[in-house]
Formats: sequence, structure tokens, C-alpha cells
Amino acid sequence: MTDQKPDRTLDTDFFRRWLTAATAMVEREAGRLTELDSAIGDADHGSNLQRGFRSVMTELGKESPAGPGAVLVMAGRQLISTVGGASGPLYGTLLRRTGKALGDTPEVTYEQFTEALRAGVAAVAQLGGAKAGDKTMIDALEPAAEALGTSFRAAAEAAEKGALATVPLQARKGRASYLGERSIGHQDPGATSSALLIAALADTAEATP
Amino acid sequence: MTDQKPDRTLDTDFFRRWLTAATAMVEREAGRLTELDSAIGDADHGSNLQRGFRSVMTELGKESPAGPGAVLVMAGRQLISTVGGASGPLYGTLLRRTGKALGDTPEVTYEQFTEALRAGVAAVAQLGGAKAGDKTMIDALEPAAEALGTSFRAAAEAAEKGALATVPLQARKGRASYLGERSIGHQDPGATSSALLIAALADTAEATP
Amino acid sequence: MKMLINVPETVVADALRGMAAAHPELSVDVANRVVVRGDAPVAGKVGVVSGGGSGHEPLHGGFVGPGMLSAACPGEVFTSPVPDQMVRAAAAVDSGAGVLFVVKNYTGDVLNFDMAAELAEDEGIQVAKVLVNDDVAVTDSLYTAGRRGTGATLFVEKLAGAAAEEGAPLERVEAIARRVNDRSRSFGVALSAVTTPAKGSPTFDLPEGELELGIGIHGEPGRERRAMMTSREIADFAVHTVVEDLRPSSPVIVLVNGMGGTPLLELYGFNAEVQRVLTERGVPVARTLVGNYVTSLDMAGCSVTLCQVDEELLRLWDAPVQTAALRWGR
Amino acid sequence: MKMLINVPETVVADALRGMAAAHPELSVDVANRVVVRGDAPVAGKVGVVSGGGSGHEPLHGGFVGPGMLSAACPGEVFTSPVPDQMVRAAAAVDSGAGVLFVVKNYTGDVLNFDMAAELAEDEGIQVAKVLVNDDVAVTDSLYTAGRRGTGATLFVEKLAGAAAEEGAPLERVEAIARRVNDRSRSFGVALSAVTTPAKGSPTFDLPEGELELGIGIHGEPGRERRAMMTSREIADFAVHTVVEDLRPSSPVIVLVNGMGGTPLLELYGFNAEVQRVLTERGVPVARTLVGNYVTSLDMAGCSVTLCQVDEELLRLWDAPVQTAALRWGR
Ligand SMILES: Nc1ncnc2c1ncn2[C@@H]1O[C@H](COP(=O)(O)OP(=O)(O)O)[C@@H](O)[C@H]1O
Ligand SMILES: Nc1ncnc2c1ncn2[C@@H]1O[C@H](COP(=O)(O)OP(=O)(O)O)[C@@H](O)[C@H]1O
Ligand SMILES: [Mg+2]
Ligand SMILES: [Mg+2]
Ligand SMILES: [Mg+2]
Ligand SMILES: [Mg+2]
Repeated sequence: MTDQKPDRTLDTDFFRRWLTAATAMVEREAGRLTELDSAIGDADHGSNLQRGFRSVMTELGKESPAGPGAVLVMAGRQLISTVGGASGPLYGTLLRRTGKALGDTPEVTYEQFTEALRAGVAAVAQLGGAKAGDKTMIDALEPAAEALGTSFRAAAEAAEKGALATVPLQARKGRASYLGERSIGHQDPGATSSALLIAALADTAEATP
Repeated sequence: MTDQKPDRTLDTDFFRRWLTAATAMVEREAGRLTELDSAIGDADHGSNLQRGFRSVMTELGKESPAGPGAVLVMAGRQLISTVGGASGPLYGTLLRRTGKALGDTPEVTYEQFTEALRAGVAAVAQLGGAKAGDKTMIDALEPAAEALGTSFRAAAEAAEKGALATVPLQARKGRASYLGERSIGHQDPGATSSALLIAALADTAEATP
Repeated sequence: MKMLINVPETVVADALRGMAAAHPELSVDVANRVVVRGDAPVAGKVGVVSGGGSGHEPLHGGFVGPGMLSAACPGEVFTSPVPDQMVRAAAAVDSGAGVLFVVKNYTGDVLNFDMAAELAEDEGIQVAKVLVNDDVAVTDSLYTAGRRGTGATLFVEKLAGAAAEEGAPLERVEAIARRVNDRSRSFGVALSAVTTPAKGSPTFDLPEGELELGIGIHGEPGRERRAMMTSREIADFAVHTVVEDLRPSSPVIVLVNGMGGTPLLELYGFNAEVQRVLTERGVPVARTLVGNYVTSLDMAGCSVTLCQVDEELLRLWDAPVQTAALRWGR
Repeated sequence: MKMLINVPETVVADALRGMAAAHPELSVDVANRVVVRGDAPVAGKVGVVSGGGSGHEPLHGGFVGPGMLSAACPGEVFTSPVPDQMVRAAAAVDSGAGVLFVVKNYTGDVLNFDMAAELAEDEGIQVAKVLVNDDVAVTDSLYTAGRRGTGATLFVEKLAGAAAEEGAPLERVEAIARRVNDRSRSFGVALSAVTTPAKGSPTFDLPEGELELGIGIHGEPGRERRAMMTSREIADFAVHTVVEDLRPSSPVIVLVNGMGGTPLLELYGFNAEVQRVLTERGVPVARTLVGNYVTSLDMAGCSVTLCQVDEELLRLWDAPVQTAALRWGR
């Protein structure tokens, strides 16, 4: 495990490997995500993401998008076209808008990526209208984008902490909000999957010399 | 408990009390009858007889049929009009035909009743087409009618023995026949309720000076 | 087991009251338990009357109306109705042209309809009867009560009803009904047992990994229990069994019927497999109906019924029908 | 939990193949998951398109046909469809008169239909949207995603579809749809949880003696859990809640809807209680529909939807409709 060198550059391959690691993470944790979603939602979050990331993998095998931005835009589009539900457009927008913000250079700096991810997260917040504390993926994504100012691992830890912190919250957005007070005491599935995505990011960074 | 005096006479009240005792027996054992029917039938035999005998009681409270024959004919009609299923026409026919055979005298002898019951049982066998060993109520009714030549209690014991003897049989009539070999090992609900009816008869006789 | 009921004793009467409220075009006699089409008796028309235990809805009450049944007699749950109901229904629909009783082959239904026919004839109503016995899971032999009536009941009621609506005389309506029954076969499968209001718990114990093959519609166990099968395997088994028995030489109408507890989504998926097997076996399909029509309360499972049709039967199938559960044409 | 399926992954595609086989009058694109009425686009007619997660059958695919939906887009089970489906559906039904999207108010449906509307407009299709949000169990506030769309979807699709069939322009069809939604309210109750193919076990644990009040159609727990109630008590509670919110000043159309696992016999019995409460409260009933229309797979339970109608809406309700699940008139 290497230090996370916020001064490094990130190439196309890095983003392909991030998506691959994220897919593996989703495959491993799909059951748990669906279980969390069955407590306060409709029991499909794990299979939704599984379907989406599998199709991202298929597409990555067929196409060779040139540049980090193109990889993420392609992945985002793929999620939008295959996931459905709330998480499809939201995660799709996250990747697409992050990708768009990266532009079409063959490599990006750590700072460029940090800025781009913040733009992506902002787009998710705008699309879904959720604020911090509403018990959604925003509760993991916003602290992660913030902590990315320090390092990949700091971002992963912040996301994980954010996800855990959704437990005592009452949901105000998405399906869980229908439950009112009964949503309290359960961890938000979308915040949980967001933490997995950022954990996959940190893992990828650490596996990259 | 008195001896069963096959040389006694039976009046209208005797038959009213038999039907009342039978109703009580059905009320008490309805759950078990339905349970037996659920193993090899459709789980309604207990509630079928409950509905039928309750309505016989209601009718007995309203009307005062004159004579043993009229009591049984009325009860048989009532069963036909309220039970449905296989057991409604069969038990209805048993009582109606037994009653018809009793004629319209105010009292009947033990021998007259024995003959009449045998006619009733024969009518049931003809209507349903079942023979001894087909795993139906006939397996309790026929030995009971036969043993009535001896005494009420002998009839009750023969019916009980007949009902128990249905356990190893494979059904050839009624719903249980659909099960083929899977009907083996269960006691027939109709034979069981027949044994209850005849037990109620013996109990009534023993409670009658 | 929880149910949306008040008490078991009033389930049938409550349902009839609710049906009366939803269907002003029917005349529902709640006290006497008879559902009659509102315009009965129709002058010159043969009456088509059926009935049986409740718990199979929409059968039979949902099939009362122009082009199908003239009246239906619902019994208690899974219990044949009593003769009084059938006599009343016959009297309500008879216009002098006679009445056909459509009777599913169960001891109880047969005995009660037989008694009713005698009584109705005493009242001067001409009565014909047809027995429906399409279930190939039951051996038709001296050692059984004969084959059960299941899905083919819908075909018999629809086609005989259409013939009656066209003005066919009683013998003709009866002949059609008999032809439809002769050319129809069914096979059913249960993924769960059924819970009747009176019993309140499942009629048999069906473990998670198993299913019952060859079940009827009254919560009786089937002929055989097996390890759980896929939709594909069930279709292979059921269609094979039916086709081997029917050996159709002309197109069939297919009924893919839900037992009540299986979602429509699954029934449609199952239909895809049924159609595949029929294609593989070279059986041409003229029409297909998918849905919950001849049910068994909350039981999960399905049945497949095939009816081999000729031109006349197909025309009668396509003829207009206006009932609560089956409607087309006009 | 046993299901009549092959594997969870192909459930929706299998169902669409089965639907295509049963309904030659529909054009079913299995690969792209769009169900379109066979004669689309109809010249000069506004297209009415809906969609949502699968598992609510017959909603929406069963409501495609003359007088109701022009097309439906089924998503995965309980998962909103993706924008590509809606764009494809809009393109298939647009005759130049524009398309109305009928969207149940769930975050997923709203976001996906919004994206689809943008894309469809990029392709030159005029799109209007109406949100269905009738479920009074959910507080409509800043602290929720708003009221859910449930039973009123059937009313919106039927009445907007009838208006479109009559040749009404897009703004008018949209206005009708909005009026119907504004005048409709629902309340639902679950006696059992639901089992999705992907999860394979019930979404929540509902003990024998309890029920969930205020549930939606996606297996989410309700607002409140209570000791089991009778049909009578449930009707009192549900109708009261709906009427207090709607406060109807003219006759209503009543939908007594089954969640899928509750037998029709019980639904009709429940309808009797619903009608009793409405009578007691002095709410006149213009029409009643009882059945499994907006379901939640195998869930046991029911919902009540009331739609307060004026003369125009009642005329549109009575207008002919020819779909797999709803048919009358003509
Ligand atoms: N308005 C919203 N803004 C941000 N995130 C949301 C919003 N609504 C829902 N989510 C997230 O989506 C997750 C649910 O995703 P998923 O189960 O795939 O979709 P659905 O709710 O449509 O079934 C929730 O756990 C939550 O984190
Ligand atoms: N053909 C027959 N002859 C005599 N008894 C019969 C016949 N068919 C059925 N039975 C009796 O009827 C009993 C079942 O009665 P019941 O459950 O009330 O009616 P159903 O079978 O219609 O549900 C059986 O246990 C059997 O004893
Ligand atoms: Mg979900
Ligand atoms: Mg029985
Ligand atoms: Mg019975
Ligand atoms: Mg979902």
C-alpha cells in the first residue's frame, strides 16, 4: 500500500480500474445493499447497481473511450440507460458530470479530479434536491468530495463515516421518506453504496504505483 | 348407564334428543373432522356438518314434527338444503330415507328403527355408489347398521371400528380418491363423523330410561 | 394466516353483497345465493347455469352475463352449493327453452346438481346436464371419483353460453358443452397450499424447496411432490402431460390460469414457456388467455388447459361476452 | 419463497414474451421493453405513455390499447424504467400531436421520465407530464418525497386515454389527467409483505397477528403497524382517511384494489364494507371497480381509491376501452 500522493496524475487506465474495482465491490455487497433497501425501501438497490455496473463492464470491454473524462461519461450514460430507479439517474449523473468536468485530456491531475468530483456531487444534489442530513447518498458523497482535498483514503473514510451517520436520521428524500419516523435506525442503502464506490477509488489509488 | 333393551320403543323425543346429541358431538369434533379432511380432502367436513346440524337445531326449535319419521325427514331435508358438498346429500339422504321408512307413527320399535336405518344406509350406498372398503362413510355406516341387530352400543362400537379401519385403505370414492396411494394412512373424515352420529345415538339411548 | 374478512361464516354472503354493489347489471340474491344476469329470463333463450364451491373466483359468478352464464350458484368455500340454489337459479333464467347445468365433476357437485335437476323438472323446467372433467392428473377409473373439473369449465361456460346466446336449442347447447369438455384437458401445479377461512391455516404443509404436481382447485394435495422446478420445467411437464392425453389434431385455445397467489408477471412468463413447448410439439395455437380465472383462494401455482377447437368452436369463443371477468366483442 | 420463474434476471423479459404471445393486438418490443398498441401511431391522436417498475401487473402493460394507454414501459421489478424506454415509446406513438407522460410520483420514476422528456423533445416530440400522487398515507411535505402514486394511476390512464381517443389536443388531455389526479385519493393496507424475485424472501417481517397500514405498492413497510383488523374495521379506517382528505362534494368512482395475494372473494367482501362506509358518510357512488389492478406481486392486502367525478369525467370513464385488463363499451 503506497502513500496516496495527492500530487500524482490519473490516466485512462486508472479510471477503468476504478470502475472495475467498484463493480467487484457492488457484486460482493449487492446482497447487503438490497437487504438495507428492504428495511426502508423496496429491496432492489443491490440488484439495481449490479445490473448497471455489469453493463458498464460489458461496454468497457467493447469500447475504448479515450481519456478519463470519456470513460466516466460513458459509464454514467450506461448507468442511466440500464439501472432505472432513483439511483440510476443519480449515479449516472454523478459519473457523467464528473467525466464532463474532466474534459478530454488523456490524463488529469489529482486536483482536477477533486474539482470534477465536487461538480459531479453538486449535480447529484441538484438533480435529487437532497441536502446533507436527508439520509441519502449525499450524506456519503459530500463529505467524500470535501475530504478528497486531503487524500483518496481520507475521502473513503469520510464517505464511510457519512454512511454510518445516516443510521439515526429520518429520511426526507426518496422512498425511505414515506416511512417517516420508522426510517430512523437503518443505514441508507444509497449512502452505503456511495461509500463503497469511494472505497473502491481509494483501493485503486493504493494499488497504483 | 342402563342396559340397551332392544325391546324398547322409541318416541319423537328420543329422535329429537339424538339429533341434539349429534349436534353437540359435531360442534365438539368439528375441528378434528376438518383436520382429517384437510389431509385427504378439502378441509371443510367439520364446518359443513356444523352448518347443517346447527340449522337442524334451529328448525327443530321452530317446528314440532309429529313422530320419529317426521323428525328425521325434516332433519334430512335440512341437511340437504344447507350443507352442500358430498356429505350434505349423503347424510341428508340417510336421515330422510331412514325417516321415511319409519312411517308416521308416534312411536317405533327398536326393530322398526333397525330396519329403517338399514334402508337409510342402503340409500346412501346407492346414491354415492360406494362399497365397503372404498374409504367412505359407508365403512362406518354399514357395520353399524349390521350391529344394531345386537344393541345401540354395539352399533356405536362397530362404527368406530369401521372408521378406524379406513386408515390403511386407498380411497376409491370422493375427493380423497384423487390422491391415489397418498390417501393411504389417513382416517376418512366421513367415516369418522358417521361413527360420531352413531355414538350419539348410543349415548342418547343410554340416557333414556 | 391473515385474511381480509370479518368472520369465516359470512365470507360468501359478504362477497355477494360486494359483488351486487359493483355490478348493477347483475341481479344478486344474497340471501339465497344466486347470481343472475339482470335481463333474465331472455325470451326463447336456453339458460346456462353453473355453480360450485366459492373460493374459485371469478368462477362462476364473474362469468354471468350476456354470452356466457345465465346464473351462478356459489356454495360455501370449497363446498358444492345446495339443490335449493340451483332450482332457484333455473327458475329465474328459464324462458321455457330449458336450462343446461354445467357441473364440475366432484361428488358433491354431482349429487347436489342431480337432486336439483329432479326438483327443477318437478317444477316443469327442462334440464340438461354436462359434467366437466378435464383434469388429466386424476386417473379416470373405477378406483377414483373420475377426473376433476378445472380450467375447462371456463371453456364450457363460454362456448355453451355463446351458443345459447345465438339462440341454439337446449340439445344443441348441451352438445356444444359436451364437445368442448371432450376436447379439453388440464394439468395443475401448486407452489403453496391454500388457506380456507374456516380452517385458517394451510391445508397441507409444502416445504420451501418442493412443489405439488397434479393438484386440483380445492387445496387437496396433488398426485406427486417434487423438488422445486423452474417455469421452463413446469411448462414442459404440464404441457407434455396434457398433449399426450389430448393428442390435438387441430389448433387449440390455451388457458394459462393462475391459482390466485401467483403474480400476473409470473403467469405471463410461464405463458412464454407454455407457448415454446407447444411450438416444439407442433401444436398450433389459435387463441391464448392468461390470468386468474379458475382459482383456489390464495394458492400459488398455475394450470394449463388446452381446448382443441374447430371452426365453430373458435367462432363461439370469439363471440361477444359481457361478464365481470371476461369481456370482448360487440 | 417459491416462484413460477426461471431466474430472477429474466423475469421481465419472459413476461413480455408471454404477453406478446397472448396479445397479438399489441406490439411488444421485448428487447427494448416497450409495449405499444398495435395500431400506433394513430393519426392526429395524442399519445399517452406510462411506465414504472414491474410487479404491479396488469398496470401498466395491461392498460395499453384503444381508449387507454398508447404505450407502456416496464422497468425491472419495483424499479423505474430507464429513459431510453420512454423515448422509444414516445417515438412509437407520436403522430405529431404530442405525448403525455403519466408518471407515478417516485423519485426514480420522476428522474427517469424527466430525462426522457428532455431527450424526446430533442427529437422533436412535444411532451407533457402529469405526476400521480394520490396516496394519503404519505404526508406531502418538505420532509418527504411527496405523496406516492398508487391506485389513481388507473383513473388517470383511463380518463386521459379516453380523452385522447376522442381526439382532444395535448393540453386538454394533460388538463384532464391533472384534474383526475387532483380529485383522487388512495389508502392501502398490507396483510403480508412482498417477495421480489431478486431478494427471494419477504421484504419485511409481518407477524401473524398484525397488519401494516398506509403501505405503498413496492413492499415498503407502511406508516404504522397494528393488531390485525377485520374487513369492517379496515374499511372504516381506509375510507375515513381517504374521505377526510378528499372531502368529495360530488359522486365518486370507487376502486377496491387487490395487492395481488388477496383472493377476489375477499376483495368483493371488502367492497361491501367500503360501500357501507361511503353510504354512512353520505358519499354517493357513481361506479365501482373491484379487482387486482395496481398490485404488488404476491402481497396480501388492498387499497381503496376514490375519484370525485363530474359529468365529463364520468363520461370518459364510461367511454369504450379495449385493453388486456380493462374492457368495456363499443
Ligand atoms: N432525491 C434523492 N437525492 C439523492 N439520493 C437519493 C434521492 N432519492 C433516493 N436517493 C438514494 O437512492 C437510494 C435508493 O436507490 P435505489 O434503491 O436503487 O432506487 P429506488 O429508491 O428507486 O428503488 C437511497 O438509498 C438514497 O440514497
Ligand atoms: N361417493 C361417496 N359415497 C359415500 N360417501 C362419500 C362419497 N364421497 C364422499 N363421501 C364421504 O364424504 C366425506 C367428505 O364430506 P365433505 O368433506 O363434507 O364433502 P366434500 O368432499 O364435498 O368436501 C368423505 O370423507 C366420505 O366419507
Ligand atoms: Mg430501492
Ligand atoms: Mg370436504
Ligand atoms: Mg368440500
Ligand atoms: Mg426501486
